[in-house]
Amino acid sequence: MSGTIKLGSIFAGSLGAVAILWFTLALPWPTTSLGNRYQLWSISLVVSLTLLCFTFELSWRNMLRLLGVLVLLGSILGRLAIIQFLEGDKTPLDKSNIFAILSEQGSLGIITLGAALLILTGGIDLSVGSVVGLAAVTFGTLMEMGCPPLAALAIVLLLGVAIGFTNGLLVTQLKLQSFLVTLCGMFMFRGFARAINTSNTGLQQAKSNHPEFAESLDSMRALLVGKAANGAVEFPATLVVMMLLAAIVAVILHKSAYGRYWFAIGYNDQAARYAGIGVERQRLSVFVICSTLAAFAGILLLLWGGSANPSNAGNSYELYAITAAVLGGVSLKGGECIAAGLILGALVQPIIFNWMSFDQIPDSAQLWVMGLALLSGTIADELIRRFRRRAKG
Amino acid sequence: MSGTIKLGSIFAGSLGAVAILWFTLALPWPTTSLGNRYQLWSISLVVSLTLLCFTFELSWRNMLRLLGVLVLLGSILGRLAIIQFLEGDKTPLDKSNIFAILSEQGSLGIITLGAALLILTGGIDLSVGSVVGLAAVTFGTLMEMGCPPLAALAIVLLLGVAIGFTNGLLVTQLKLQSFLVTLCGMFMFRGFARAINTSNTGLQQAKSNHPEFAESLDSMRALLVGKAANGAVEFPATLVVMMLLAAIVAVILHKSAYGRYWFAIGYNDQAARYAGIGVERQRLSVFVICSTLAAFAGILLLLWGGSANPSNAGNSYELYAITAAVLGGVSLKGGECIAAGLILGALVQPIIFNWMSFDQIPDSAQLWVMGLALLSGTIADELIRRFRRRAKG
Amino acid sequence: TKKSGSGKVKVAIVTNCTADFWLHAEAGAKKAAAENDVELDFRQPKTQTVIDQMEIVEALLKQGIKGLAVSVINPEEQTPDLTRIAGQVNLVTMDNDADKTGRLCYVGVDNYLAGKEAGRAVKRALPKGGTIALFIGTTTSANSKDRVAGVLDELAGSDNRAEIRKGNFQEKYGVYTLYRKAPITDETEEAKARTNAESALEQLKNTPDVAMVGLYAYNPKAILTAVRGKNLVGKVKIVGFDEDFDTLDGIDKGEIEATVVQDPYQYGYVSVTCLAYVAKGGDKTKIPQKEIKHRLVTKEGTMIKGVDVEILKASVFSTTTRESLAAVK
Amino acid sequence: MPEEPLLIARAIRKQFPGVLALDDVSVTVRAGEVLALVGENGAGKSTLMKILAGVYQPDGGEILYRGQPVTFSGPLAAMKSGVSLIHQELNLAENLSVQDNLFLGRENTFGGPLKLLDNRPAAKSGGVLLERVGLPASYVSKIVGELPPGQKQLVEIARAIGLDAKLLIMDEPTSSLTQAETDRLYEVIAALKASGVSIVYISHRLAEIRRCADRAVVLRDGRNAGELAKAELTHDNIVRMMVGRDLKQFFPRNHRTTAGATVLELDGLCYRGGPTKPLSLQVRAGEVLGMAGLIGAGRTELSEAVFGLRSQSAGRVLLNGDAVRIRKPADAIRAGILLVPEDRRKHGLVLEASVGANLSLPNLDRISHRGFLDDGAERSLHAEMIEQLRVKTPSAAQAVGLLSGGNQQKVVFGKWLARGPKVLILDEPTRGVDVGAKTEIYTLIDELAGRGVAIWMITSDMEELLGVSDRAVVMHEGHIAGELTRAEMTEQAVMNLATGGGA
Ligand SMILES: Nc1ncnc2c1ncn2[C@@H]1O[C@H](COP(=O)(O)OP(=O)(O)OP(=O)(O)O)[C@@H](O)[C@H]1O
Ligand SMILES: Nc1ncnc2c1ncn2[C@@H]1O[C@H](COP(=O)(O)OP(=O)(O)OP(=O)(O)O)[C@@H](O)[C@H]1O
Ligand SMILES: [Mg+2]
Ligand SMILES: [Mg+2]
Repeated sequence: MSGTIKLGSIFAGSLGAVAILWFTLALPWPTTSLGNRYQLWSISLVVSLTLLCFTFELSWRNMLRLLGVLVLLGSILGRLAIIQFLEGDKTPLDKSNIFAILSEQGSLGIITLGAALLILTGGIDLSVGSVVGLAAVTFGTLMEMGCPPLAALAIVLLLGVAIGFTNGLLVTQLKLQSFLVTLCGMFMFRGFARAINTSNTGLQQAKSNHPEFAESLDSMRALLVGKAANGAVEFPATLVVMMLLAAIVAVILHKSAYGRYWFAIGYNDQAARYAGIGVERQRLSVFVICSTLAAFAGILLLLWGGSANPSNAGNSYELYAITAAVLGGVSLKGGECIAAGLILGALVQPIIFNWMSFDQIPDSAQLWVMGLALLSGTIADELIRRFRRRAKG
Repeated sequence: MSGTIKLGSIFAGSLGAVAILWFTLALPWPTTSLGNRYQLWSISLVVSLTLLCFTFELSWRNMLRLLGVLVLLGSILGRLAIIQFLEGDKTPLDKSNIFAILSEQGSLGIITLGAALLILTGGIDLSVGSVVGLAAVTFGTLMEMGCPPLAALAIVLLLGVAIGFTNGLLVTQLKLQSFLVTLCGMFMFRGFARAINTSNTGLQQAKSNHPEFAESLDSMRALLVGKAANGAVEFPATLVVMMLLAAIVAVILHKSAYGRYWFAIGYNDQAARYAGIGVERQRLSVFVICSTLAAFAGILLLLWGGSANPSNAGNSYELYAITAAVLGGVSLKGGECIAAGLILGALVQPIIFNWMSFDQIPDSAQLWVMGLALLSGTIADELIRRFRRRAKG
Repeated sequence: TKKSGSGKVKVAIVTNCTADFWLHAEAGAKKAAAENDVELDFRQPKTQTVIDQMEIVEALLKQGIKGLAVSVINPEEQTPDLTRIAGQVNLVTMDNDADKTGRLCYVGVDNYLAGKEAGRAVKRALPKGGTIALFIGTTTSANSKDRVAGVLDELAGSDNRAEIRKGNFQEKYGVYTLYRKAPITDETEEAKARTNAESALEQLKNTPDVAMVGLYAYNPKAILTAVRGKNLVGKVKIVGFDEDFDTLDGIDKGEIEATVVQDPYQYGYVSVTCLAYVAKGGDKTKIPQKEIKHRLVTKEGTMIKGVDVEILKASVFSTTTRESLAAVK
Repeated sequence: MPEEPLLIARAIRKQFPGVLALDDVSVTVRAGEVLALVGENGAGKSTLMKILAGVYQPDGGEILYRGQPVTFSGPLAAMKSGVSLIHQELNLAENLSVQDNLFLGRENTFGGPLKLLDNRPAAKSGGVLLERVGLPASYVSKIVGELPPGQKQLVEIARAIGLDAKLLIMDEPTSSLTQAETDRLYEVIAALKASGVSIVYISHRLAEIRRCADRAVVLRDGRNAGELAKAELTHDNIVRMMVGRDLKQFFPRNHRTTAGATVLELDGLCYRGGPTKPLSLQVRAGEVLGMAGLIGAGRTELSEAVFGLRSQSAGRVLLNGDAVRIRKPADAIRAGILLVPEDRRKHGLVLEASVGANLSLPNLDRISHRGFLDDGAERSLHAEMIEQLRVKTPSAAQAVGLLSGGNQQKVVFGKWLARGPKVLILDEPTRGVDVGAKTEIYTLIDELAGRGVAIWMITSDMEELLGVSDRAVVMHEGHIAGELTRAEMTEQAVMNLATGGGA
């Protein structure tokens, strides 16, 4: 126990160093009125990092489980560094590019958290992408119709809750399989998004329909995704939001009774039932968490991208989220999950896409390079596990 | 036993009657040289129907398990009949529409068979859609490059075998989870399709590049998808091909030792292993079957549609196939599958889309209507099961 | 010290999605890049979303490009971002415009006018009126709305653009009935496009004077495949958009009436030429608007009375297009 | 013995990650004998048998079968040579019919590589096999999943018999059987032995060993601990050799006082899916109420209904005279009615989780403040329980699945002890548990009873029933067939009631 704490503080220290590095990159602070908010965010970042390190029991076991993803991340970062320092006028490590990657990672991370919790408890959610899309479209449409931004945000989050509740009730009460329910949900919620709005929805439209909301919308945007009114990224706020959420999830998962319930349910829900745990209620709440986070990610998507297309906003995000969760150490069999790993898992895909852009991998090859990279990650992971098992014997 | 056989023959009889009805619809036979071939197909249809009925142990148990999908199918057919006989000049039950639906159902059925076998043995294949796309693109590209149609067909089927083998080896030898492996495969094979050919590939192109193959290509097309050289649909050959494959699968599944093994593996692979079954080998072969059928479906897709787009040919077919399998009585937990049910399951989605078109459901609503219909199907299924259990208990 | 790539001026093109259409643009762009001795980076987002597109654009800005041509997906929403980007690098919009961004110029056809051209082709095929079915990938993007509006306005002989942009359609446009009172969409999936056409044919089987209009590149051939399948070649009139080879082939065989082409080759060629000119110190203020005129492809390729666009012969156009594509491969 | 032994295993070694399961173990099986293999939980019995049956490959040593050195590459190879194994855990494809399971992996096929099934021979011989183990022949067409656990075990036995083995290994075949089925099994064993089949018999029920074995080999900590001839097979001898010391007082009754007031009362209880006849029952403070019955008599179901796992449809559950509404396990737990379930691995424990996590699971409300866990409180809970129950584990962080059966069961007890039970329902508390651990569990039961806990112990082990309980009720086909005081309790009386006869 004491050993893990020592390792944990080393990790905390190095993460702190990285954080400080980031801030140096981020300085000088934008001189807008939002500067202060970002300082607040920075503090939040430090707080959430500390919380994460505190909950992350950095045993060798955990470290090894994340070795695959660490190697993957390290090698891509290494390649980007080589590009930065050796090649022509490409500057992948510049603040604005880093900020863009971090923001992508942030929003992927948010849905990854929810998806991972669901997988942890032995379920799966294939409707995440459609919920993201539906949320983005609903958020935009509501504002276009004249709903104040904050109210729209609240309504969309409630929509997420309602969706999670429906999915969850079908799974827990009707005993349908989550794969099936959420597969149907994937069609349905995408369908709802298209039925709600047959054309693109977006912030400009909302602002021009209702100029009175322009200001509050802009400041919401600055706060949640760190973009100024002209669309420039001033701060990777999404990442901070994700880190905060991750810290909360980490505390729940590793330091509260609920986390214990979820682990137990994921491994063996019968045993959990016999131990007096309200398995159905716990499952239901995880569904709600997952869909609410997805809805929140939909809001961020609209704020970040400025517009959303009902037919394809958030398409296949469930796959990215599941992949990220698995890379981050979640087992699809249920019962295994490390909160800190999820963050690492969510870092992978955006950085791979960014790297491919800088190394001019042709568009036509990007998909298979991506697939191969992910496969290598999982294979590496499995080989490491085996090696450990053998080394132990 | 004798009871089930009696029921089976009743079923066989009624299916036979339906088949005869179909032929009446299909008559008069096209007077082209292909007429004979189609008569051969008709005989095949009867043979495969007979085989299917023979293997389908029509116990009440099985019947009830398929009640959900039967009700779904029945009500849509009923609605189509109402449109046919009461509404203006819409004739959904006309030969040409029926042929179109049947052909769609045929190609969906082919991938459903493979996907279902994999689910039966406790796996899942998310790469089916990408394999369909890759196969279609490869088939077209090979012919455009001057490979004779038959050779191209053989190569593509071998490609399917190779893909199944790779997926299977990763799952059985490296002990990776099939969900994960095929998720990566989904990205990779789609990527390969796009890397192989950056543009659309098609039969016209192949014919104009290599006019010497036009004839054999046309006759292959006539044989496999029932389209004449001028593109007219003469016979729902795809359905017959599917029926034949389904009959083979049915025999393997219900009347051969392999089927036994797969059922056992899907429920409890440990038990199968202790019974001396080569679990890994069986799993591997099911992966190969699944991918080969998907590759074959890709060939049919190109032959039917005339062209294929690397970025989206076969997109999300894995989801349609899994849905069809589940509707057809397959349990995602593994160990449950009825071959005859798979055919019924594959009938659902194409007919729903057709119905929605005839009832002028707006495009924007189609997805959620579809999702809702599928969900209702699964809910009905579950309620029936419960009811049975209660009635029994 | 940094190794400085090829040392050439770098320009980039970002399309709105991955489609065959853009192969032609790529060919033109490569040609222009070679002529002007610039380095070209041609990118296609994996899905037609603003997010994917802007991700590519932002990353390109860090790669030392001196000029950028973008096919704008959502002009209104992308205007703030593109305005900012136009401040950092020379920007050209092509295929779809965002005119308030401070771009150098717009390279592309007017989709509304192009739509009207398709409408005229329908009128010629069915002069006495009839039923028309419109097929299109999506109706969410600006250029698809314009295209649909163009066709319908031409048929109606009046201006309904505002209503159509909002997604409100009428039963009748002039003497023409709009099948299902809306365009049929397929989410840019070819297989879906085909089933859509098949079911439409099935329902219009007993209707006289039917024309089907395919407004995305793959739509005409999807319609043609369906029409052939139902043995209705010649009975159902087909009018298309863009230069898919199967479409051109169909026109040559007389199965399709005509197709309206945008000349994507010129999109690429003109964009890169323009960007190279400015990057090498050319005078920005002297760049004229590069409006590209749409053209019409028919079987004969001869002048038609009352039509003032360039008319191409399908077989010839098909050959030259193939050649220009082959030249860059 | 003049005859050559059927099988000789010499110096077998088997290493698992972190555990040396077998170290230089030798065993000889003679033709036509019943060899008992005994040892504590984790002694390596199952591992050794799995090696003989080709499931595992040994890391050292050799096996001579009929005088020839052999290496079985897999279960199939062993079966083909005539060695078959009935596994300790059920290994059936429960989605298939009984008949399909009986012949799984060796179906009668024609058509060469097509392997088309010919079910006719199997249909005939399947029924015969079932009858040999005491199941009706008509069961061949039943789906295995619909059978109760005991009957599944019989199917498994029938399946092994059907293999026409020369050497039949039975790894705890009776753990889910009651007396009647066990007796039936002895007859089968006798018949097999008469036809020259050698049998290796593993059991933790020493009475069974005494009754049917010709000889016993004892393992301790993965090594040979010795051998006992038929004449030497006494309870004390076996125990001494297994445990390495004498065990005094197998069924301790040191803390029992006269029973107090009624704590738990079932008053005309009915539950969904249960028998139509309402059930009534009383358990008093400080007594151990034993509950006997044949397989499927409904004891487990009744206990589950009381614990809130099945919905109660009529009647009342009274605790200290007050009616308690129990709709879910949490209600029962809050009231102090706790259940140690029948299937430890499925229901009792989260095998993949640590000993500590399992101990904490139902006690999280006590070791957390406002939902957040208190590490210190948790650690002391773990230490206290491990200490109090003498759980043999390297640390609280060890995965519970890696412990021996007895220690696993102690962890299940430990989950509840911290809550101060009022009523403790024990469903087969010593199933698959070795003698040493059994005594410890009995001691624990005795202590708990001494503390005034009302204990309701469901058991199919006659020795245990007679040895531990103060009073017994016997169930037959879902209703209570009768009640016996300690004085009235005899094997005969219990069997009479269990099979539907009068007391
Ligand atoms: N597959 C395995 N992996 C790792 N360790 C194992 C495995 N199987 C058994 N062991 C360990 O090997 C040792 C011997 O186990 P084995 O199952 O042979 O004991 P046993 O004598 O059959 O016990 P029981 O009476 O409880 O059945 C134990 O410590 C056990 O934990
Ligand atoms: N897994 C099961 N599936 C189906 N029916 C079962 C199952 N387990 C028990 N039953 C049925 O429930 C009834 C009561 O079984 P229960 O397990 O309560 O009996 P028991 O007296 O505890 O016997 P056992 O010794 O098998 O535990 C029996 O009729 C039996 O057939
Ligand atoms: Mg054992
Ligand atoms: Mg029981």
